[in-house]
Parts: sequence; C-alpha cells; structure tokens
Amino acid sequence: MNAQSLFYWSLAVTALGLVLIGLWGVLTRKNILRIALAFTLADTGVNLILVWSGFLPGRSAPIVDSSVSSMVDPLPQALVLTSIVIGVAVAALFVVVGVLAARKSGSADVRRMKELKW
Amino acid sequence: MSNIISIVVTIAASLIWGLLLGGISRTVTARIHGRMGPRVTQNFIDVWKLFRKKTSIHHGGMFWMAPMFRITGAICVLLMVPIVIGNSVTWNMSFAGDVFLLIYIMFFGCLGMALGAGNSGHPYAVIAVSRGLAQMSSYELSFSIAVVAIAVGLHTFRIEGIVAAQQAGISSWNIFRFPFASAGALLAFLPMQMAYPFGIVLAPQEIPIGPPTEYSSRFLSLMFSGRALFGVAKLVLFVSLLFGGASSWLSLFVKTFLLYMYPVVVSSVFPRFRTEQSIRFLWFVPTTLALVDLVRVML
Amino acid sequence: MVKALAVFLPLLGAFVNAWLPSKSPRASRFVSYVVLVAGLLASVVLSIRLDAWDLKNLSDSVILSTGVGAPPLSINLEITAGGILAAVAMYAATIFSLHRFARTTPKSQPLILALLTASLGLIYSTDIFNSFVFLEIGSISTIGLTAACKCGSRWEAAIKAALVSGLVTILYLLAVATLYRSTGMLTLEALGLLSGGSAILVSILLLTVIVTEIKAFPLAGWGLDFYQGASSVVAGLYSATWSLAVLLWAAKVLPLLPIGNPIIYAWIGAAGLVFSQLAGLRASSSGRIMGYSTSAYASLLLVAAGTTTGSFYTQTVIVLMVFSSLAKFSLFMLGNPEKSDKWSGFGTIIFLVPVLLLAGIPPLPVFWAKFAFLAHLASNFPVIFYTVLTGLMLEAVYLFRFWSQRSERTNETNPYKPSAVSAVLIILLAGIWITKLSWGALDFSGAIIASSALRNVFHSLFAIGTLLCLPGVFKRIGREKNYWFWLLISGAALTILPAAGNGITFYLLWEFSAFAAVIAVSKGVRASRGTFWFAVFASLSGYLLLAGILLSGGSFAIAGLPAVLLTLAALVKMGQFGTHLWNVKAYPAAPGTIPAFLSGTSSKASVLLLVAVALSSTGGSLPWGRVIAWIGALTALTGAVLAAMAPDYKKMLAHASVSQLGYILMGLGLASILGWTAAFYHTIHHLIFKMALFLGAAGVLYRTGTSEFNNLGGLVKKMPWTFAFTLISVISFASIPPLAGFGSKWLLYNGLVEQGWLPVMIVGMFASVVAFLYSFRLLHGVFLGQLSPRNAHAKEAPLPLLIPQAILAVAIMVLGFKPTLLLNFLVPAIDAIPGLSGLAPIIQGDMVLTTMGTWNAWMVGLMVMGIFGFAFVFYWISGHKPKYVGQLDIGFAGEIPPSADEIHYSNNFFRPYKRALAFLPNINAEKIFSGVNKTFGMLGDAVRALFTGDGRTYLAHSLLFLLLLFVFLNGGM
Amino acid sequence: MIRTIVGLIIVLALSVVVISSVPDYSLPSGLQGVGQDYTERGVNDTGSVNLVTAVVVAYRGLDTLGEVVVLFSASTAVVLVLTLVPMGANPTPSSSIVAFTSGVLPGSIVLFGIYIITHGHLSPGGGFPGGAVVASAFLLVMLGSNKIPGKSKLLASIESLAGVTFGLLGFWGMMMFGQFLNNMVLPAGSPGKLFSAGIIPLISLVIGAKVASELSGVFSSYRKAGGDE
Repeated sequence: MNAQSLFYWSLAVTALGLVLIGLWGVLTRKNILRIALAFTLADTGVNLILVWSGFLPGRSAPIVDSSVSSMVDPLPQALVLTSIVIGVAVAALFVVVGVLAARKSGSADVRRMKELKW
Repeated sequence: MSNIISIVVTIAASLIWGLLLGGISRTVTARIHGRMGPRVTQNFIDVWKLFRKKTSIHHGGMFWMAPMFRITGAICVLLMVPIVIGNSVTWNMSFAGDVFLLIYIMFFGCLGMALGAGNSGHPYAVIAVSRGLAQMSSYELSFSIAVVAIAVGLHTFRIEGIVAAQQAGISSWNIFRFPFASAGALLAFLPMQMAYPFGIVLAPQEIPIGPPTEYSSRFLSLMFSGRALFGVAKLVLFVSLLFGGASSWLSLFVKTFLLYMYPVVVSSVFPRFRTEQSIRFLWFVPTTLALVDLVRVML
Repeated sequence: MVKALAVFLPLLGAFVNAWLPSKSPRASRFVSYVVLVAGLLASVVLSIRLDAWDLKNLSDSVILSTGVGAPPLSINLEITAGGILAAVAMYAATIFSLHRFARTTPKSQPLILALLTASLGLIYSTDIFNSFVFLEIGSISTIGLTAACKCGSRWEAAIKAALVSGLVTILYLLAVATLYRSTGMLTLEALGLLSGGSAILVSILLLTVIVTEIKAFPLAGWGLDFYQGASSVVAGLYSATWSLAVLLWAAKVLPLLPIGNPIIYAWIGAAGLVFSQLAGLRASSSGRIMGYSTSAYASLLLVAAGTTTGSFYTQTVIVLMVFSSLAKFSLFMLGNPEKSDKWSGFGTIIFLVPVLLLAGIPPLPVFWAKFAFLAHLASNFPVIFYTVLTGLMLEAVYLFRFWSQRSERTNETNPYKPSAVSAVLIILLAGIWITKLSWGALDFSGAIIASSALRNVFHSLFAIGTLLCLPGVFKRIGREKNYWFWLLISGAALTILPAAGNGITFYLLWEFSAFAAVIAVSKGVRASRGTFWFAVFASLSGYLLLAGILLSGGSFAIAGLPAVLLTLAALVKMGQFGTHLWNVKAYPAAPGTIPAFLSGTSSKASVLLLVAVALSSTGGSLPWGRVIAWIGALTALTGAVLAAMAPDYKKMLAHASVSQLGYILMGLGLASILGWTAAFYHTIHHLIFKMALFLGAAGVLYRTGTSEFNNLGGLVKKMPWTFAFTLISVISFASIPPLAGFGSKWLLYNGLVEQGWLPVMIVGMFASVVAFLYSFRLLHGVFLGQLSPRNAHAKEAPLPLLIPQAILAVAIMVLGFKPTLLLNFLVPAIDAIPGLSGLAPIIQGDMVLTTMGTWNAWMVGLMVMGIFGFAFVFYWISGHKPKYVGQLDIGFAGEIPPSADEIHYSNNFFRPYKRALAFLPNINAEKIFSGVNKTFGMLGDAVRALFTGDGRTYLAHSLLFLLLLFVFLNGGM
Repeated sequence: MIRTIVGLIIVLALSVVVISSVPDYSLPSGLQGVGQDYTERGVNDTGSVNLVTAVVVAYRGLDTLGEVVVLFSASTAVVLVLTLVPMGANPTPSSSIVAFTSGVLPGSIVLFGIYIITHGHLSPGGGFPGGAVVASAFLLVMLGSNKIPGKSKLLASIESLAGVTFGLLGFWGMMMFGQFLNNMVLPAGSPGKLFSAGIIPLISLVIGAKVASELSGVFSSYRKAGGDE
C-alpha cells in the first residue's frame, strides 16, 4: 500500500469514524439537542464519504480549464451539495421540534418523551 | 268397527282397572301404616262426585285444556300398546308407531299438565312442574337406554315384535334376557309412578299436591281419570316390554296388579329424596345399569 | 405536458401559497384547489391514456424526462399505470382533506402541497438519489405538519419521526455512496449491477431503510407512536399520501435489491404480520390501531415482494395499498374516537366500510386482491400462507373491536364529514369497478352441489326464510335502527349461495351474507358486544372457509386438510363445539326479526357448506363423520342444559338453536340415507320452528320491551295468538307427536341404530329430554304464570310479525300430519346420491318403514286430534260452565297474595337441576374464550414491550435489524 | 450504562459490517460510469464550465428542484411551528462591536454573495452557497439589531416568486423540448462567458434568492421565538 492509497483510505476511515461516533451519540445521549448534534456529526461523516466516493488523489476540481483527465468526479460533489442543504433543513426543523418538545415535557431528556408507547 | 269397539272397551276397562288399582293402593298403604284406610271404591266415588260439582273455576285457556291434554296423552299411550297378545283386535293403534313414538308421546300429557299448572298462576304448581321436569329428564335417560337396549337386542322397534320375541317361556322374558336394562327401567318406573323416594312432585308437605293445586271439580275429575288411565297404560307398556306381555286378559290383570304393587310397597317404606338427590340418583344408578346391557348389545 | 402538470402542479401551488395565506386565506385556498383539481384531471387523463383502469397492465408507463440528456446522466420520472392510480387516490385524498387544514391552519397549505409533490415524485422516481430527495421532502413536510397540528402529543410524535428520518438519511446516503462507488451510476437499475460485499451492504442498508419507512414489524415503533400522537387529520392525510407513496416506492425498489433469494422478504413480512397483529390486539387508542393496521399492510407488501413477480405483483400491491390507504384516510377523517359518537343510519356505514375494507370483506376492492394473493400463497408457499392468514385473522379481531367500541360512544360529532364520505364513496365505486373486472372468476352453475333437488331445497329455504323476516322489519323498538336493507342483502346473498359453482363464488356470497348480517345486528340497541363477537366468529369461519377453498385449489374437489378446514368453518358458523358464544351474544343484541333470520335461515348456510364438503370429498361422507356426529350430540346436550338455565328469552333461544343444530350434524355425520334424510328434514323443520319462536320473541319484545324472564310472564292473556304459535313450535321442537319435530328424531334414531352408533344416539336422546326443561321454561316464563303489572299495557303482537308465525305454524302442522309430503321428495333425491350407506326408508301411503321401525304420522295425528277433540267438545257442551277468576284468586293459605310479581315463580327456575349438576367442573365458553383472549393479550404485551416509546430504542431496533440481516445474508451465502 | 455499552457494540458491529464489504484496498484507476461521461460531454451539453454546476442545475436539475423544496418545506415548517408558540422576550442588546460590524459589513457580504450566485457556472459556487452567504448578511443585521424582526412580506414574496419561476422554467423546457427543466431553452453561448450555459445562470439566481430568503426566514423565526414561557 503506497502513501497515496494510504491517504485515500484514511480519508474514508475518518469519514466512517465520524458517522459511527455520530450514531453512537444518537443511541446513547439523553439530551435531545445533543442528539441533534450527533446527527449533524454523522451527517457530516456521510457527506464526506459521499465526496470521497468520487475523489481521486492528486486531481483538481471539475472546472474545465485544463485537461479533462486530471479532474475528480463532479457527480458526488453535486450530490453532496444537495445533501448538505438537506442536512441543514433537517437540522433546522429538528432543533425547533426538539426544543419545543423539551419545553413541553419540561426537560430535554429524551427518556421523558415516552407518552406514546406500546 | 271391531277396532273402534276395542278402543272404547280398552279405555273403559283401563279406567275402571286404574281407579280400582288406585283404591287398592290406598288401602294397602294405609294397612302398612297401621290404618284402616278408605274403601277400595273410594276413587270411583271421588271421580263421580267431582264430576257432578256445579261450581267450578278456571284460570284461562291452558288451564282449561290441560286435563284434556293429560287424558289424551294417557289414552294415546294406551292405544299404542298391544293389550293382549293373542287377540289382535286389542292391539288398537299400535301399528301406527314404534317404541320411539311411545317414548315421545308419553310427554304429551306431561306437557299439557305442566302448561295447565303454569296457567293456574300458583307458585307451588309451577315449582312442582319444575321439579317434575327436572326429574323426568333424568329418569327418561335410563328408561330410554333400557328400551333402546332391548329393542336393538331384539332387532325391532315395534312393540308387537318385542312382545312376540318373549313368547318362548318365562326365561325368554326380557327381564331375564336383559336383566340390567330391566333393572334400570324398573328403577325409572318408581319416579314415573311418583312413588317415594322420588315423590318430589306431589310432595304434600311442601307443595300441596303439586301441579293440580288449583284444580277442582270437573277438571280435577278428568285429571284423576287421566292419571288412572296413564297408570294403566304404563303398566301395560312395562308388562309388554319386560314381562312377556299378556297372553290373556287374566295374565294381564295379574301382571299389572303385581307390577302396580311394586311402587306402592316401595313407596310406603321410604322417605323422600331432595330434588337434586333424586336427580343424581336417577342419573347414575339406573342409567349405569341400563348402560351395561346397552354395551352388551353393542358388542 | 400533461405528464409534467400531473407531477409538478402541486409544487407550483406550494410556492404560490407560501406568499398568499397572509394576504388572503381565500385566495390561497382557491389556488390550492385549482392546482389540485388540475393535477387530478391531468392524472386522470394520463391514467386513461395508460389504460390503467382495467388493472391489467399496471406496469405500462410513460416517461417524463428531466434535465439534460438521458439516464443515467439525467433523471427520469416513470409514470406507471399503477402509480397513476395511486396518484389519483392521493390527489383525491388531498382535495378531500384540504378544507380541514384551510380552516384551522391555512399556512400549512404549502406543506400539504409539498407533501403531495414528494409523494408523487417518490412513486415515479427512477433514480436512487432523486428518491432520497423526495423522501426528505416527505419527512420534513410530515414532521412540520405534525408539529403544527392541534393535539397534545404532537411534539413527541414529530420528534420521533425526526429521529427516525435522521437515521434513515444516514443509512440511505451510505447506500448511495456505496452504490455509486461500485457501479458509477445512480439509477435504480444500477442496483442489479452490484455484486459481492457491496451488494450485501447496499441491500441491508436499503432493506433496513425500507422496513423502517413502511413501518413493518419490527421497525414499526415510531410509526405507531406517530399515528397515535398526530392529529387525526394529519394522520389521515399522511396515510393517504406519504405512507402510500413510501409503500409503493418500496414495492418498486424491493425486487431490484441484489439480495439473492427474495423469499426473505416474505419471511420478514409473514413473521412481522403475526407479531405486530398480536401486539395490535392490545392497542386501545384508535390512532395506534390504525398504526398496527398500517404495519399489517406493510408486512403484506413484504410478503408480496417475496413471493410474487411481474404484473401479478404490481396488481396485488397497487390494489391492496391504495385502497387500504384510502380506508385509513376515511377512518382518520372521521375524527378522534375519544370524542366520537354512536351514529345512526349511514353514519355507521361510513365508519364500517373502511373497517370492512381493511379486513378484506367482499365486495370491497381489497377482497379481490387478497383472495388472489392468498390463493397464490396457498398453492406455492403453504407455511407463509398459514402465517399470513393467522395475522389477518388477528387483525380482523382488533379492527372489529375497534369498530364496535367506537360505534358505542356517544357525542355530537357529525359523521357526515365530506372528506370521509367522499373517500368511502370512492372505495365503494372502486369496489363495484373491481368486482366488475373480476366478475369472470365467478361461476353460478351450481356445480358445488350437483343435485338440483337438494339445491332447490336450499334455494327455497333461504328465500322463504328471508321473506318471512321481512314483514316485521318496521316494527322496531326503542333506539333500534333500520336494518331491513342489510337483512335483504344478506338474504339475497344466501339465496344465491347454493348456485355457487366454484370456491370464490361460494366464499364471496358467504362473506357477503355474513357481514351484511353483522351490520344488521349492529343496528340493535347496545349491540356492540354482540356485534363484535359475531364479527369475530364470522371472520374466523370466513378465514377457515377461505383456507379450505384455497388449499383445495379454489374449488371444492377436496379431501384431507381442506375438508377439515371447511368443516370447521361450518361448525364455527353454526356455533357448535364451544363457539356458541357468538350466538348467545349476538342474538339477544340483534334488533327485531334479525335473530329469526340468523338462527332460522342464516345458520343453514353452514349446513349447505357441510353438504357441499361431503358431496365433493368422498361421496357423502364428511371427514371424520363420527367425530362430527359426536360434536353434534354433545353440543345438543350442553346447549339444551345451558338453554334451561338461561335467564333471558332470546338467550335461551340462542342456546336452543345451537343445541338443535347439533341434530343436523348427527344426521350428516352418519353419511347414510336415513341420516341425511333426517338432517334435511331437521334443517327444514329447524328453520320453521326457530323462525316462529324468534318472531314470537320479537313480538314480545316489541310489546314489552324486555326479554328477561324476570320481567315477563302471564302474557297469554295479552298475546294469545303469539302464545298459540309459540306453543305449536315448542311442542314441535320437543319432538312430541303429532307435530313435525317427532319426524326428525324418528328418522335420526333409526339412522343411528341402523349404523350402530348407539352412544351418540343415547346422548342425543338425553338432549331431547333435557329440551323439555327449556321448552316449558320458555312457555311459562313468558306466557304463563302471573302477569306482571309492568306488562299490563301489552297488546297482541302486530300483524306483520304474527302472520309469518301463522304461516310457519301451519307448516308445522302440515309437516306433522303429512310428513310424507316432504319425504316423498327428499328420499329419492338423497337416495340418488352415490356413496351414502344404509337403506332408504320405505314409504307406503302414510306409512314410513325402516328395517326396524314404523311410523304412521297421519294415523297418530288423527288419533291424538280425535281423542283431544272428543274430550274438548264433551267438556265444552256438557255440565256447568266454569267461571273465570282473576290471576290473584288462587289458593294461598287463605290469604290474598301480595302481588303478582312476588308469586310468579321464575327466578332461577331449575335450581335443583343446577345443584344436581354441581359436581361438574364449572367450564363455560365465555371463560375459555376470555382465557384465550388473555393468553393472546399476554403474547401481545410481550411483543409490544419492544415499542418502549423511547425514540432511541427505535433507532437501535433499526440498527440491530441491519446487523441481523447482515449476519443472515452472510450466513446464507 | 447498559445503553452506552449496547450502543458501542452496535457501532463497532456496524464498522465491521461496512469494512467487511469493501472488496479491495486499491486506488481507483480513473473516473468511472457517469462521472466520466460528465467530464467528457458536460461543457458541450450544458455550456457550463463548472461541471458541478452543470450536474447540479442541468443534468440533475430535478434533484435541485427537490432540494429547493426541501429547504422550502423546512423553512415553512419552522415558521409555521414557531408561530404557534408564544413570542420571545426582548433580546439582550448586542455589544457595540457586533452592532458596529453589522452596520458595515452586510453590504459587501451581499455583494460577494451575488457574485457567487451569478458566477456559478464559471467558478466554484452557485445558487446555494451564494444564497447562504446573502442570508448570513441578514443574520448579521438581525444580531446587531435590538428589535425583534417583524413580519417580512418581502421575504415571503421573494421566496414565492423565486419558487414559481423555478417551476415555470421547468415547464418551459417541457414545452420546448418535452424535457422538464431542459437547459437549452436559452442559447448555450460560448463557454466561460457570464451570459452562457442556457438557463443555468437564471436558475442559479432563482436558487440564490430562494435560499437566501428561506434561511433568513428561518433565522428570523428563531429570533422571534426566543423566550422560555
């Protein structure tokens, strides 16, 4: 495994690590805002993975001003743009709902939002 | 024509014989109790006296018709049984049905009686009916098992057939051929005759004379007659089923008299069961006996 | 252009609406309606262009291409025929529900339109990332709508939806990245190019996403909470648009997943169906019940995806999902049950139609799809078939309980909500439409029962029975509602039933009749418990019938297990063998002449079924005929004892009815000519006397308003004719000669003895003697004894009830005196059936002979009537006329009795008998069934403990599910 | 505690799942699938030099429309939900640094944002980033002000107008070429020029307006619903 490939895969591992940390936070945190934060973290990780999936070390941004062969894949970048905006939208709504839910139940503890069950 | 004469004669003779047997039983019971008792003809006097009464009351249509139901049921049973073996004229209407018909037509009078009692509006009468039906449903079980066992054993449901199969001497009587079924049937005969220890229907100390509590005068007279006729009908039926039938008028009288005395004697020495005791006894003892023969027949 | 309009018009409307509401609510509503109606029209045009309405080629499609170039560079929307049908439903539901939002929260209109756009986009999308975008629009709009609705738990419902949507986003994008990195494409077809590790990874990720999104067990927790917490309007709109879209999207994606053998979907679905429906049994909130029902349909989708392919798959999925969504929509639109009401007339129907649809009752559209689907399962995947059937049965139970509880509540809510009414109308129209399409599957040649004579017996029984119930339908008491229509429907279906020529026709008519009767029963006063039990047992018997028919390949040419199932169906329908619970609950609850119809006429359908089974299996012999005869005998006995103890007129008749049906079983079980003759004779006889009795009971109830023995008695003075007809019926069913009932016993006993089945016969005889107990109790408790002052005002029953009784009473007399009229017809017809054992009875004039017995009904009748007439006339004309005295004028220890009520001996009538029975263990059906209920409840509790209410737990479920899938797929490779 | 461990186990297992499905640890040799196609035909098809924008706006324009709807739904939902809760108390006054900066910077920020939006097809950027930059100017103004922002009809109008325009542009393509959101309804021009690449600049503008107004709407809603009561 050469240095370039090591760099390439370590990017993936980092991104995956972000996702996993985020998921772990989602599963274990009690505070609804921390869960929102954990989701954002995981989202970022996923977005990185998405970008990574079209990434080739040593190539430039996909803007046509030099030779075609040195560009990275434009599609994942387009996807990630969409994905980021969606992430923002979801986070905005999540925070609002989370705060209001916390206000209703008197605490931000997600364990106390269990009126609906079974 | 001879048939109609026979029917009339059968009814008249049975009525007389039934009332007479009733009188005798009253005397016998009294003697066992150490009393003199009424005259043997007392029942005739009662029936006539009641029939002649000028005032009478009724409680409604079913009350009115109940004695007629009663007597119709009794006469029908009587006419369905061949009376004397040798004399086919006295077989009356027995060609029209078999033992099943007999078993079920016996209820005709009972149901009518029960309806009359119900219509009278007297609580005791209805209590008696409730007891009577409960008890009847219990003894009919052993009785019908016994009858079925005998009928299946002899391969016929017709009374003539059952009687004809018993004509080869005393040992061919069903009471010997089907001893357990006969025992069951004879045990069922006691409550049928309202004899103690099964006399819960008429129990005078609790519910004075039971279903006919409200009856009087001409209705009561008809009811007495009905009871007498029904008694004779049952006797003839039992004689035909278990004791080889009657080959002559004389044997008919002797056999029915002896059979009639059996509940009278038993009755006068036993105290009375409570209703549920009676029901349970009838469910278990006679039924088990009759079942023994049924199983024998099936095997 | 039309394509684009059908998809994107709502979007434009949404944008416009973002600005309008603050200006003018009116204008914004106007814009919404315009875009929705225009979009609907465009969709309808497309659907016609695609020829979608014959449901044949639902995979046909037109392409709406977007952007530049062609896929995989750009994105196509594929508007399939099936999708456009769903779109029509979505548009319609949105239009119907818009006024509710426009009134309360006008600013939510953009969200509604966005939700619709997302739904449309999702069902048309062919690109995996594009689907993701639509998924997100849908989730966000849903969360927004939920959080903005006016109900207490909205935040919680919204936050749970948001949590799940967050997780779904992550898993989905991981799948997208993997897919793109492996194949370089994002179209759905690219899924097929995957292989090896990435195939597994994408499959498990997407499958987890799908199962979570469609809310199938075990990942349904958030969906249940959501349905429970969201306001009914939001939940309704959601289920008709977004939920439906997700289901159809899943249906599109599932077959494309590179998962190897798709049977795994079927297993997840089938197991999930049973478990979730077990848990559903314990649900009480109406939203949650709908949630469980959604889960059931999601599981069905998985089963379909795993077991069917091609256009059959599409058809099944489209019909099942579209109509169940519409049904849920209309149920939600009716409002919260907690505030809901006991509706009259069509209000109940508006509520009932969706429930029946969800339960798959004909002729509602789901029925056809379910039938075809289950038939497919039965012939190819029997184990999955049984599992699915069990799940569906459980679903039917809680749906009917939901309905019965809900129709019991009272308040002022208006059931005629335009939204719900319109949805129900669409469902009904669709039902007619699909029925028309499927009509070819039906067969009315009467092939099931080949003998036309026997068929005619049943035809005329059903027709006459229904007709005789009809005159009395307007003599309703109190708050009983109009039921004649349903009586007529049920009776008509029954009348056609014998002509059924194949399994589906039989099943259709059977269910049709049964559920029309269920509705009729529900019209009674305080009928909800009774209706519930009736509905549950009706669907139990329906499912048994269905299983039997399907396992025998859709016909009746059967033996073995299918025959047993069919027999059980008939037994349940008859109320035999402990299932009498429904008779005892439903008859007293049912209004007017309905009990007469149910007991007298409708119960004969099961006789017909038994006859059909017997004829088609092995020429007249039922499977385990001896067992069936024993069941009949024991039921006859226990039914008679229970009837004697019953404290209520109608309850007693219900027990008695079950008991008397036992004799028919004994006859049919015999499989001999005599036995069958007895069975048919008793079938006819039972119809006659039981209808007369129940019509009499209807008259008594109509005049006194009560059917409890404690409040009745002495009515013979007030209702002499009713009494007379009842008396005749009672004498007849007590088998006392000379009326008709004796004949059936005589034939039966002769048959039993002929075959040597003496023990059965003894039990039967005992039962018939016990019948005297209740027959007298019946006559005395109602008509004899003391007349209570309460009923002093009572009059003779009205003529519409009395005349049918008179006709029936005459029939009893005629049949009693001249049974040969009937036997001359029956015996040759039965004799002609090949395979029946034994000898036919010989009929000579009025004499009927068997090998052992004789019976001359005419002579017996003459004798009885002659003697009785003689005694009667003699007493009438001779001697002194007796004087009528009042009811209190009795020998009462020289005192005047205190009051009629106190001396009327009625309470606990056969107490000694009960005491004598005390040695028996006290088992009763109700206890057994409540035990069963409890057991299922415990299982349900165990299952639903999974859904703790903690949002994070649901996320953990999804992840664990994913891990399990991974383990399973790797183990399976 | 148990939850932490279970969470850990789940997460570790997930990592095993993901890692085990990676076929090999080599470097991809070059672009594959549609990525290659885009780089080859992108400029010819769309006239946009920035291929990411070409993909975002032209090839996968539907995604972008959807994305706009996502943002639109979210902002509508946030606004809708927050109008249902009580208004917040008056905010604490901002510090003088913030107040000063908020008076100076917004103009240049907006200018920068507009540049990004309009040059989306030429250089890195486009409607989304530009819109976000413009919205940040709005945010800065809001932070510097001591008042709770009132209802802004202007924002709603811009948002609505931009959305409708986007949709109509889509229908235009549908009418001209039978393809929704087709890029070529306007001439492609010469690549690299400001007025080139079909409707891409137009759509970028629309998106920029929409994103800016929506994000601003969200910010102002947040601001309004401040209090704890």
